[in-house]
Amino acid sequence: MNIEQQDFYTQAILSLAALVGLTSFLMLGQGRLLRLIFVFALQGSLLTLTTTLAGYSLNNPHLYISAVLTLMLKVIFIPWMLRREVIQMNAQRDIESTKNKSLLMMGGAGLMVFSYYVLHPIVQTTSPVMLNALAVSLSVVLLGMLLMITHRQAVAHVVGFMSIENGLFFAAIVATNGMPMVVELGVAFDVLVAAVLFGIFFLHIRSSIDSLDVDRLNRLKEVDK
Amino acid sequence: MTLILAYGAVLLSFASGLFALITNRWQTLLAVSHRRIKKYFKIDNACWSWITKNLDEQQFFATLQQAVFILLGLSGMFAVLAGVSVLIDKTVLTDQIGLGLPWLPWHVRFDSLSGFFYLIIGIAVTAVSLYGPGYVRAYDEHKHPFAALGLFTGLFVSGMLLVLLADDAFFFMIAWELMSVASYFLVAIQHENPANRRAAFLYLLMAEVGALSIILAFGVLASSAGGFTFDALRDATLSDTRASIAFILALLGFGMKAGLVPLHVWLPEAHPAAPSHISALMSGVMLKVALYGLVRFCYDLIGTVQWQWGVVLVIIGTVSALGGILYAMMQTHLKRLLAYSSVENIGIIFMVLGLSMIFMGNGHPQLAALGFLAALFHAFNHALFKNLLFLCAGIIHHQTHELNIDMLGGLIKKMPQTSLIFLVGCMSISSLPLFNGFVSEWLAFQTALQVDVLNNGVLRSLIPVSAAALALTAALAAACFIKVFGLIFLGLPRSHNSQKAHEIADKGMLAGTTLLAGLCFLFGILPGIIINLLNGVAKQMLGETLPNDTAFNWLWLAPVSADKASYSPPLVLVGVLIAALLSFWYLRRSPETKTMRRAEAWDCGFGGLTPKMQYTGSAFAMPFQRIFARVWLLDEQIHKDVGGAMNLNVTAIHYQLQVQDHSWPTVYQPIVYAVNTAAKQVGRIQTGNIRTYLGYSFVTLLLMLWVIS
Amino acid sequence: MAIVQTLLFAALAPLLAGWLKWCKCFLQNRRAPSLFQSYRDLIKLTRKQPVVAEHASWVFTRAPYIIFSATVLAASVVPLIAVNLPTSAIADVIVLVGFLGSARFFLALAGLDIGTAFGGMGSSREMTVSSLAEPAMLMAVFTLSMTASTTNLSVGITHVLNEGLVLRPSFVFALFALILVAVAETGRIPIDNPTTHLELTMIHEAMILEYSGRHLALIEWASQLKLMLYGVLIANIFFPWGIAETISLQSLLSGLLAIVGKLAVLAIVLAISETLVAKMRLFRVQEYLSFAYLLGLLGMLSHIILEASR
Amino acid sequence: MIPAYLVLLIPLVGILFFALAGKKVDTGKLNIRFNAVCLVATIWLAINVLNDGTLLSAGRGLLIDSFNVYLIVLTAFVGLTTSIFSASYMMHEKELGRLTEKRLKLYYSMYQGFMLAMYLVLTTNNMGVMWVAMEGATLATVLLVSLYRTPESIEAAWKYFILCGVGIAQALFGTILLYYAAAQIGNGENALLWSVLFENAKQLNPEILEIAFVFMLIGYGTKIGLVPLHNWLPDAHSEGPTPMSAVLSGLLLNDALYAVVRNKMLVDGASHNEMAGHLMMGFGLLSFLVAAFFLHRQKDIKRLFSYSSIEHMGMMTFAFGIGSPLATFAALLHMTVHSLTKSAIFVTVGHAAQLAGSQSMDKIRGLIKTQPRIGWGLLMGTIAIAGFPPFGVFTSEFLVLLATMHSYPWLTPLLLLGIGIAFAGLFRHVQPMVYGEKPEGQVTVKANLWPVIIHLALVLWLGLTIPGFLANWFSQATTLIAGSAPL
Repeated sequence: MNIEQQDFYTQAILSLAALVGLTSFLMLGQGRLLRLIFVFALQGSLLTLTTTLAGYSLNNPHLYISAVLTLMLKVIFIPWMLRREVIQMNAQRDIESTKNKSLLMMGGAGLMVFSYYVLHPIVQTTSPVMLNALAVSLSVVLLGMLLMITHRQAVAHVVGFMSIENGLFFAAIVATNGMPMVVELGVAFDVLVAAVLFGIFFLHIRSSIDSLDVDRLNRLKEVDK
Repeated sequence: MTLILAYGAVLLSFASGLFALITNRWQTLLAVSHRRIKKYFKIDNACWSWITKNLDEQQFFATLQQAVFILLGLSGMFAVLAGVSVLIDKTVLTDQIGLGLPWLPWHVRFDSLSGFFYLIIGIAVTAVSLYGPGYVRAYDEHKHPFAALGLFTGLFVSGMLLVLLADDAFFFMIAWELMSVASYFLVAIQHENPANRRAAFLYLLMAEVGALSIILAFGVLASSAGGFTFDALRDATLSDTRASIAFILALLGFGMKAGLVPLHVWLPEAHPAAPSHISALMSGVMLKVALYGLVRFCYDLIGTVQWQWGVVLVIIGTVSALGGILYAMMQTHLKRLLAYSSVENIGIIFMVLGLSMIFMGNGHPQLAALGFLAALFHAFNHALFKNLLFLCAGIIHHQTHELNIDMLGGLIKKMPQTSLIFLVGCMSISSLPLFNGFVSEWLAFQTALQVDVLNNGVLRSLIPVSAAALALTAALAAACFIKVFGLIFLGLPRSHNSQKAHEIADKGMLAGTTLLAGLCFLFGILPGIIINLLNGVAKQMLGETLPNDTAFNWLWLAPVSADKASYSPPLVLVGVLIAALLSFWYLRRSPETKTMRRAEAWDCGFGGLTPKMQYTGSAFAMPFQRIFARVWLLDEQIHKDVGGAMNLNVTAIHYQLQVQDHSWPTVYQPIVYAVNTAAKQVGRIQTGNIRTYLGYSFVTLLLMLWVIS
Repeated sequence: MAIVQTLLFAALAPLLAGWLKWCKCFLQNRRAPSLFQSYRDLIKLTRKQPVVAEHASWVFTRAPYIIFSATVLAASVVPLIAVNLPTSAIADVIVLVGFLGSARFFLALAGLDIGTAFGGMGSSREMTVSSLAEPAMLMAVFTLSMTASTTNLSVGITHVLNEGLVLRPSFVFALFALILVAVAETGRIPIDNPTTHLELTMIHEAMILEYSGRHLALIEWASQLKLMLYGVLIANIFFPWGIAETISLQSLLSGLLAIVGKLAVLAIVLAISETLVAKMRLFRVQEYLSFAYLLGLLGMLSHIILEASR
Repeated sequence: MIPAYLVLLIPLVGILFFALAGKKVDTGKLNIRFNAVCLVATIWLAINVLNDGTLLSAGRGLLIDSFNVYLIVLTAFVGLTTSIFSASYMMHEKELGRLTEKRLKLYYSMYQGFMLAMYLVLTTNNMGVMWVAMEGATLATVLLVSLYRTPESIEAAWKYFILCGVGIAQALFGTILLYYAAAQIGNGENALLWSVLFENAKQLNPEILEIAFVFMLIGYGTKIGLVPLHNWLPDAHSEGPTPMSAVLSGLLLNDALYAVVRNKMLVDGASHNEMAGHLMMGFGLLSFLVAAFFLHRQKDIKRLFSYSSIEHMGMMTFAFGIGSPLATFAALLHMTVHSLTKSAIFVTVGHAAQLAGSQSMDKIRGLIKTQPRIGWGLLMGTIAIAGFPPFGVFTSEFLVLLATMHSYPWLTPLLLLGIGIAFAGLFRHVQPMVYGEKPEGQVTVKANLWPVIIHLALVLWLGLTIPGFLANWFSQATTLIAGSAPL
């Protein structure tokens, strides 16, 4: 069934899904760290929006809580921390030289199609809307991984990691109207701790290889020197 | 009752191991026993003095060692008793022990076959336990703690005994591996020497591979049977191909342990590495346990024997026999030589077993019984004399600290008893009449000569050829052991060590070897005893006895029928004695020629005989080396020191010969190389770059998703 | 009766050796010593006091007795003038080979005992030759024993007798194989030269260099016995006719005459060959013996393929 | 149900205690005490389960059945013995000046945190919570891996963190899908409860579950250390403090496998094709073989044994994948004996490394001559882990082989090849370390080897006979997983 037969809520969700997907594409293509972080914050805020919307339309109170959590964590705390890191490293100037971006973008698009294809069996159990939402979130996850694979900066890795979290979170919200409360809290807690740990690790990595280039973390390997 | 004896043997050997472990803490033991005894034995003075003698610092440890070996010897005697009793009242005893898997307790079965091998192990262990105390006393306690040696010896023996008792695949494998691991530790006991470490590693590795293929063989049977108990495996109905696969796997596994060419490489490495009484057990007994495994597997578990298997065995056996003795011929290290000769004897045994399989598969169970009996009898004999020879090697090493036969010589005057015992061993291993080795070989020939009954022309021509190969083997063995005895005991001492050697003082060591020598002679004269026992085994395994088993009284040996072939060792003995005594008496009748005049050796009138002039081992083996040159990888180097005007006159010539086994470069080195390269390639995947790793998981994820959708 | 035969064996052996010498001398037109010279030699040796190297062990001094008695026992197994004698049941042909083997074993040990280079050389070469000869001989013997389906000599010979004259290709091969082996084992030309003491060529002599007196006598006698033994084997296995099957004086005498005749002929053949053939190098011996083995094998195969009952 | 709560409560207290404790406390001893109490609680729990079967807590939040009860006890036990080891080990490290008091406290509180996560993974009935706990375990151990702050340890920790984080995220996606599938059939909030899911697994949508399972397998599989997701494992094991390696190998991997198996049960319930099993078999076999080859190239002793852990986890995964009762029984047994043996080995390895002052195997020589207990301990442990009877590992490997023979005969050669190669790989490295003359100036260290002795004794016992109650649990669990009892 087409989008015009859908109710407003669904339309909104779908467009938000599109936006979220877009943001991860932007991140994937992004060379400069500060912008990357900014886009990430944007994605976070989109998530917050989605959550509140869902909470409102399904008047499900605990979604509000998770919305707040998201806002705190993914829009404010983590971007702020990362930004500080970048400034301290004064890495805001240097550009991630990802070779032939266009190919990368095509790959991302391919991933999106792939995730549709993978999740297709779900369609007979539910509306295509859910399918879209899930597909988008899956592709967000995959794009996040791709981001980590293509970027060399530790900060970018953190962003990728967190955007994967975002994807999962989005899936949880739209597909299942949020997980049980315990899980929600647990996940949020984990993310928080993870973020803190990342902060600590930046210190250590800087002190050991005085840069955040993960390619230089290659002492431990099996191939002959 | 019998079963209790059997268990007793196992437990006692186990106990001796544990007791040896305790000796590690002997100082504390000493203190404790002092206190205890002071408390109890106040009164009896004689006893008290005896105890105090045993309780002073030096004596105590030796006493403990004594005790360990006494336990071992008891277990040996129990084993002998158990074996004999089950062989005599031809019954099958079964039992279950409440260990193992919840649904599969350890099944125990004690029948004539196990009983016979029990007998072998028992005799060997008894001899070794007599021999042991004197031998281990030479060890430096700090370098090689006795605890480890004794512990693993006990475990080793009990492992072997358990293998014979096992009646389900699981229990069998446990016992089998216990045997392997314990003997591995015994090989590695003198681990300062890198060569020993290497030998131990090689041994353990091959034991592991063999065990795996045995498990696989059991698996093949079990996959078409109800469970892992031998009864279930017996009832399993197999297709011929499955049976053949199982047989090949079993042959691989047991052959690996028995040391068939080309799976024998661990043997000449491991035997010299272990202490002599251990290598005696390993070579004399453990290889027989492997034989037991194969017999049990083929004749009992698979049940229906196919004659093609027999052909395989005959060929492999012949190759092993010839190869083994030829390699032995070229060795200079006594224990390596003996190890190779074990390969030869195992080859003979398996060849004869193959003959019996051929007859079995062609429907001549009685002749099959004859071959079976010959094989087992030869196994028994080999256990006796190989044990004997290894123990004597131990004595020689103990007295001269030398095992290189080119460095020995002239020991016959220094160590008369040892030399006599060793001579007996040599005569029986080179199968001279009046000794046990000859009887089994004679039976083997008789088996081979029954080939007429077969219809298959190929077999009819294959078997005689292999028989001739057997004859060649026997002749070569004789040559080889003439070399051994001649170089070690006869002639002039070739080194300082052998110059100042003297007869072994320890009575136990002589007693152990003398026991074995006596048995060699006894069963050479009265083979009927053993053969009657073996007849029962054949009855149980093959359901058939010898064609003409009435002829087995103590005097006559006529396996098939009296006019086909007969042999009467006692009469032969009488004849020899008569002839010898007659000539002896006749020639020494006149008093003036009775005495012999001692003079310098004539030596064709050259004089100035020095030990350097004697033939060395390699010199003795030279013609063989020329004739069979292709058998070895020979590295022969002759280097001349020249001097004088225009370097014309040669001042010295250095000759050096290295003999290597063909199986190394052809079989083993390629495998090692392959594994290493494969490992190198596999190592490539771990680059150390985290992004690559992320890439792996990414790709894996996509792949999986694609696979399932 | 058996004992008589054995004694006869022992008694005739030197005579055969003498006769052989006589033939050779005749062929090489030299003046021959009398037929009984070998007896005289033996007796002379037994009278002499033996001289023994000072560091010889008991192996050296006891070996001659062992060698002699083993050889005598071997001889007692072979039917000389009559079959079905009790002794022949004591041991069959394999045991016979075993006896010869043990004799050789001690001979070689004795060679090594003094510790001279010659002794070692002799033992080494002797063992080489014999270990190659043994399979060939067994091949030849197996042919007979498979035809007669027995390894018992007298039974086998009776079998051949009862069969009457059958031309068996296998027997031809076996005969030649056995002759070659016999030549090798008894140390005649072309393998070994019993009369030489040239260090490079001698085999058997090298081992007994150190012996003297009665010991030497025993060994010589033993080797003569061995020669005769092989002769009798060849003669009676392949041409058994004339041997006594019943224990009656007349038949025994005829058997005696028969065997003497056969041996005489054999000796002549041997003498001729020894005169014609030159001694071969040690390392060509293997070719010679492998040829013998080949003959034996051919005999066996031809028995299996051409003559097998099925 | 009280003991179950206790089991969770004690470590929680432990975390806070060590986090807030003052200078004066003897952290090592206290840690031992905490674990000891925990062990007692778990035994109490086990007894309850023994008496009245499966326990389900009030809010159905916790589930203890025959599958996880023995794992819980095992966890507590290994936790205790390892803490005994780590007391002396950490003291030694502190004397060497590699660690400060503050780090030590961090270590111990994280130790407790890790234990908490382990207990939570095992006891919880909620798949979501299971995920949370699993992630928590990562977070707790990350700081321990980088405890020494050497560049290598930082690198190892970072890789561990990122790879496991990303991996576990997949598992969360799987969980969400699972929840989604469950939500289809109602019972909203409780939809993620395993017991509920298992009851009506039939109605769950198989397609979704299969996709979910793939994500679970990739996610938790990363923690099991399945090739090619294993790359974090050797690094983390080799660079962290040795007690950590012991618990990682002994417990974490087991629990990850436990999670996967729980999910597999659901998938098997829902869909009737063998997909899940085949995937596990594939991964298992691949890991088994690859790890076997890796063993040959090691230079660092802890890396060596971490690869052997990968190999054994691969074998278990394979066995669970086969799914026949026999194989499942074997796998359950193997989980137990492997964690016991491997933790024991790591204890000896730790002492050996301290003895030689290095983890590189070229430096470690002549252990038996220097300190026989350590040498023999290492040798015996290796013998046990290499699958020699009468140690328990042999029993399980034997059963796995025969089960494979039964179901997939053509795979047995591969399995045997792997075992043989792995064996050679282990021994070619271990032999030179234990045997031979001792190097110049090597002195003994203060070592408490009772953990090793106890562990190996237990493994030996399990190899000789499996005690009734344990066999009972095993066969019940087998019935639960594979549908019918073994034989």
